[in-house]
Amino acid sequence: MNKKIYLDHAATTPTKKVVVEAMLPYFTEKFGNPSSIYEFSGQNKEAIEEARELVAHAIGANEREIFFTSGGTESDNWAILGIAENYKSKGNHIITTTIEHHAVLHTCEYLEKNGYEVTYLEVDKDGRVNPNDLKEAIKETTILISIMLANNEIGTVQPIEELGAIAKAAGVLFHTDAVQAVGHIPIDVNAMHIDLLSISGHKLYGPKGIGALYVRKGIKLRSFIHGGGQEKKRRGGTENVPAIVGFGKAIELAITSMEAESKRQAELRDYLIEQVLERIPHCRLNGHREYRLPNNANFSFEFIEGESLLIMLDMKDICASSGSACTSGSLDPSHVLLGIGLPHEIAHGSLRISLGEQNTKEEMDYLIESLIVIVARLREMSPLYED
Amino acid sequence: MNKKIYLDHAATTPTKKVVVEAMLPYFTEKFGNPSSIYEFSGQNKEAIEEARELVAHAIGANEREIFFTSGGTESDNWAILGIAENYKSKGNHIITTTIEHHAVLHTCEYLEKNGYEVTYLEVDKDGRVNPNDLKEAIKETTILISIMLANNEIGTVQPIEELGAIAKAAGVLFHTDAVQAVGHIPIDVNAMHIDLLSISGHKLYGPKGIGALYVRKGIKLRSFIHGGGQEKKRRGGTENVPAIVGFGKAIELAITSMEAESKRQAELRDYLIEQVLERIPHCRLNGHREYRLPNNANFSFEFIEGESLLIMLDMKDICASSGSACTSGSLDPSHVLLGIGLPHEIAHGSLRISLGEQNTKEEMDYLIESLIVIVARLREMSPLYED
Amino acid sequence: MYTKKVMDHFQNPRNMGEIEGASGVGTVGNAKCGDIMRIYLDIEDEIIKDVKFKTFGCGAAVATSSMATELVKGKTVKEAMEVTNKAVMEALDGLPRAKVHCSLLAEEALQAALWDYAKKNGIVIEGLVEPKPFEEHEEEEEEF
Amino acid sequence: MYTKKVMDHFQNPRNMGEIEGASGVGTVGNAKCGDIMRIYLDIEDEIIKDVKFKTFGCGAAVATSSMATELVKGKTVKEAMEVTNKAVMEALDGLPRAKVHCSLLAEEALQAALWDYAKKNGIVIEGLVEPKPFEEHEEEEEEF
Ligand SMILES: Cc1ncc(COP(=O)(O)O)c(C=O)c1O
Ligand SMILES: Cc1ncc(COP(=O)(O)O)c(C=O)c1O
Ligand code: FES
Ligand code: FES
Repeated sequence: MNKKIYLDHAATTPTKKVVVEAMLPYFTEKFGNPSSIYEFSGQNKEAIEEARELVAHAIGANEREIFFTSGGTESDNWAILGIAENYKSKGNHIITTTIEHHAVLHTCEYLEKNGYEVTYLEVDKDGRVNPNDLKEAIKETTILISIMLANNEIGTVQPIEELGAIAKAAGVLFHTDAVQAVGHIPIDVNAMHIDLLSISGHKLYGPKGIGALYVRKGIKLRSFIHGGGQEKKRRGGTENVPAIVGFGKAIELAITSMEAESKRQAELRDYLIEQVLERIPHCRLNGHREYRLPNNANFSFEFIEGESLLIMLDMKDICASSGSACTSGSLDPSHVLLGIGLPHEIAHGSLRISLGEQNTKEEMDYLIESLIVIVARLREMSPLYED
Repeated sequence: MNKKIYLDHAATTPTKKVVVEAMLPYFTEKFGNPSSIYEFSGQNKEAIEEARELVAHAIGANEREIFFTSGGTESDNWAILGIAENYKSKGNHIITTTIEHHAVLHTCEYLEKNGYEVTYLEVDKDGRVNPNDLKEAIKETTILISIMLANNEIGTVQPIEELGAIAKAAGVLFHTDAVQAVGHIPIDVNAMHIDLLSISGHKLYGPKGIGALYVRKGIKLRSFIHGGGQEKKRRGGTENVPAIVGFGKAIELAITSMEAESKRQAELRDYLIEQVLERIPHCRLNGHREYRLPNNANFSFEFIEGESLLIMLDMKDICASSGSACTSGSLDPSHVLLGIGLPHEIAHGSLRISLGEQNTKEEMDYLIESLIVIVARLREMSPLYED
Repeated sequence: MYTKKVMDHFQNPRNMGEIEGASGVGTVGNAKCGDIMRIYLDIEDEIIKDVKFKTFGCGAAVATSSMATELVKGKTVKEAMEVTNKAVMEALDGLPRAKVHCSLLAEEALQAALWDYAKKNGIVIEGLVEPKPFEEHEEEEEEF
Repeated sequence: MYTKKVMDHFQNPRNMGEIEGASGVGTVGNAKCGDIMRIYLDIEDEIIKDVKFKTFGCGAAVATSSMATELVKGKTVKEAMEVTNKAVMEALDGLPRAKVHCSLLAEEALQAALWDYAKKNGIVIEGLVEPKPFEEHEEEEEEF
């Protein structure tokens, strides 16, 4: 093997060639500001609306309910901060979980400093929320429930439909961070009783710097970024036309190939999980065995530390991660792994493998063989191993 | 003439070919998440830091003071909302002007609904702020002054250095929206006593959906979009690497050619202004004759209405605008033109021409001849003309 | 953003101009956008022999005045009363939502001209009410 | 993110392993990141004859333990006292800012091993203080 084996698709995906090609004309030729009055810009407005339909279609929404943002993080911030403010007169209580992405958690922490009360639901050892816990957590003052559809580290998929139904029955708005789920597993905002949903372009072979927030018709949501009249006055800023077009194209492709691709990836994933658990001792799979993203495998190897493992994999041209990419600079063990009850030192030795459309069985074999050698070597170095 | 004559560079600019070429590898090949640990992503982190230096260099800042955002609008929102919150204990008063971009005005209006007091300084008939007015407006409770460097509609450049000095002497933070100015006129954040400054990529031949906020070292500024640890924990969200790289490249090119290009454009602009004022009766130039962006000309034609004028120009393949692009869907006359004292019906008949690197003298001549015909024709239709 | 028909009437407005000594003249203004429209009618034996307009306004305003004048030309006063903003919009294959009020301007101008004619001649046109100074027509807009 | 020297010592760590019946053993842990380092010393006539380490930690932790053992091997106890985290970092051509604490771990482990040796042999090493349970070293970080 002499090419990079990229196994970190949960961190980001390459933008597909056809997606880039779809974007290109909007940089240099059809570059007009879609809000301008002349014909030359009219085509850009149309291109945006086409993309909006494609995004809406992917989650069973109406295109009037889709608002473009600069990415999943902005979508999460907007949904939570916006609802918190618009429904303040109804209450100040928000429910989320301990294993959300930092885009949700840090936003909730910010709200806590500003007079809101946040309940962080615990999850079980597989990372699932117990619907009864949600039911019990709802109070008179609860205005928003935000629970991610699928976790970015351990891949666990929540019983969203059930959780959504509980929210609905209680008359509480329900937001879900679906950044890791869209294009990987089927989503229908109506069947799942979702009121707000966050999506990101670069997790589904679209460009970075673009995302969307689905906002169910009728929901009050103040604009988060104030400015010109773009996005029906809900999101200021000149529209990022090339990225919107690319996002639309990418989500269309992802939805089209979803069924076959997720089946294929799930098979690779299962093979990997089976082999690793069988051939490497003192090793566990994190996340739910069944309710998990088709492309995610997350292991903990006792007695070894994650960064060393990643660097050694990197030396073998394997790109993987230990937790979420955006905190890999941090020294704290993953809050998600702690959230499912792993002790610190085991949480430290975790490895996330997230598959993509290009990955093959050969690559899995190479990964497995590499892991066996590397884990053994690191354990040899470890003062914990023979203790 | 059978090609489009694009004269709306204040709305947006085409992304330069070399800029797109610089971006391309970061979509499909070097697509890694810059926060990831493996070598493959290390190059992206470096690319971001190079771009940051280029942006810093363009305004005389240090690269540690530059934070990437999704555009000028986000930068404006962040600066104003962030400072408002971080310095709340010091006071709740903000000073701005009546002619700011909506990204600033609507943000200030939002703050007014949330317990802040905002003073909107009036401008003179040419759109300039009187430094004495600023001095007098500063109170014990003033925590921020936000005055745009150059206006997007009428092109007027403010006496920023003087205004900055007043802010500094009073110990009040000074933000400027420099979206229309960067790459067009020289800027030095230190000489001008600027504490925060907003930039946007797509106004200087870079891509849309990317911008930056300059934040002087030592200034407390909470993060506006909460999430992962990106941008030194001040701006969450996976970095938009291709756009950042393109932004860096574009700003570098803009700065390099600024002196020559602004001289060239100012000459075209002066020719246009002179011809129009001379050859079309009942016409005035809006904005300051001298302190104005080299690429901006803004006219009011009495007795005619802006949209009709733009459509007729469009039919002659000329792309121009009446006010800012992002409000061209709106029916209200420009707040900027009202701000400089134009009556409603005259504010309605305004035309903004903003030049770019590709425009030529021939195009100016074609524009002038077209204008003469169109203005005459619309006046013939107007019930106001012979009244 | 505009249909072909709108663009056609904007580029080649029919009946643009004035009628000296017209039987009825109506001028209306839209408070919302500041636009102004004036319609001149030349009526003989209850029949609209000639009609002209002048408009200070957007593309839709020009097109709707043009179309409205076309629709009433040669018609009886009674038939002219049926030329509502809806009829004008339909004849133009529609208008963008934010431009619906422009077609109201045309309806109002026409009715103001008819009112002027009726008043001058001391007659009553069925269904016609005295035009009030044109009031704001709030566009349908989502509020947050 | 790491220098070539760091990568070299990470890939080919020197002196990795254990010494049975070592003259001194020091184990330290970093509360901040949860990493653990252990250094074994074989000392004869005040000279460090042999040294080994085991590390559960990041790449920098492995590299600094490797470099620290290299730096003290064959040296006198007194000379070993000069092998500070700074010396180790310099020998590695530097570490990223967030990884400075890893080199402190190496210094601490070495001194803990020396302390163990001194205690076992009832001697006093000048400048050596009793190792406390490793405390958090706050990284330099901007606070908002
Ligand atoms: C003066 C000014 N400020 C802010 C903006 C907003 O920038 P962006 O479109 O990048 O959000 C613009 C342009 O739209 C502008 O002209
Ligand atoms: C679950 C989840 N939410 C939100 C985000 C943030 O998305 P973005 O990087 O587009 O801001 C990510 C990925 O970074 C994610 O995995
Ligand atoms: S008549 Fe006012 S906008 Fe059309
Ligand atoms: S030893 Fe803990 S991060 Fe390096």
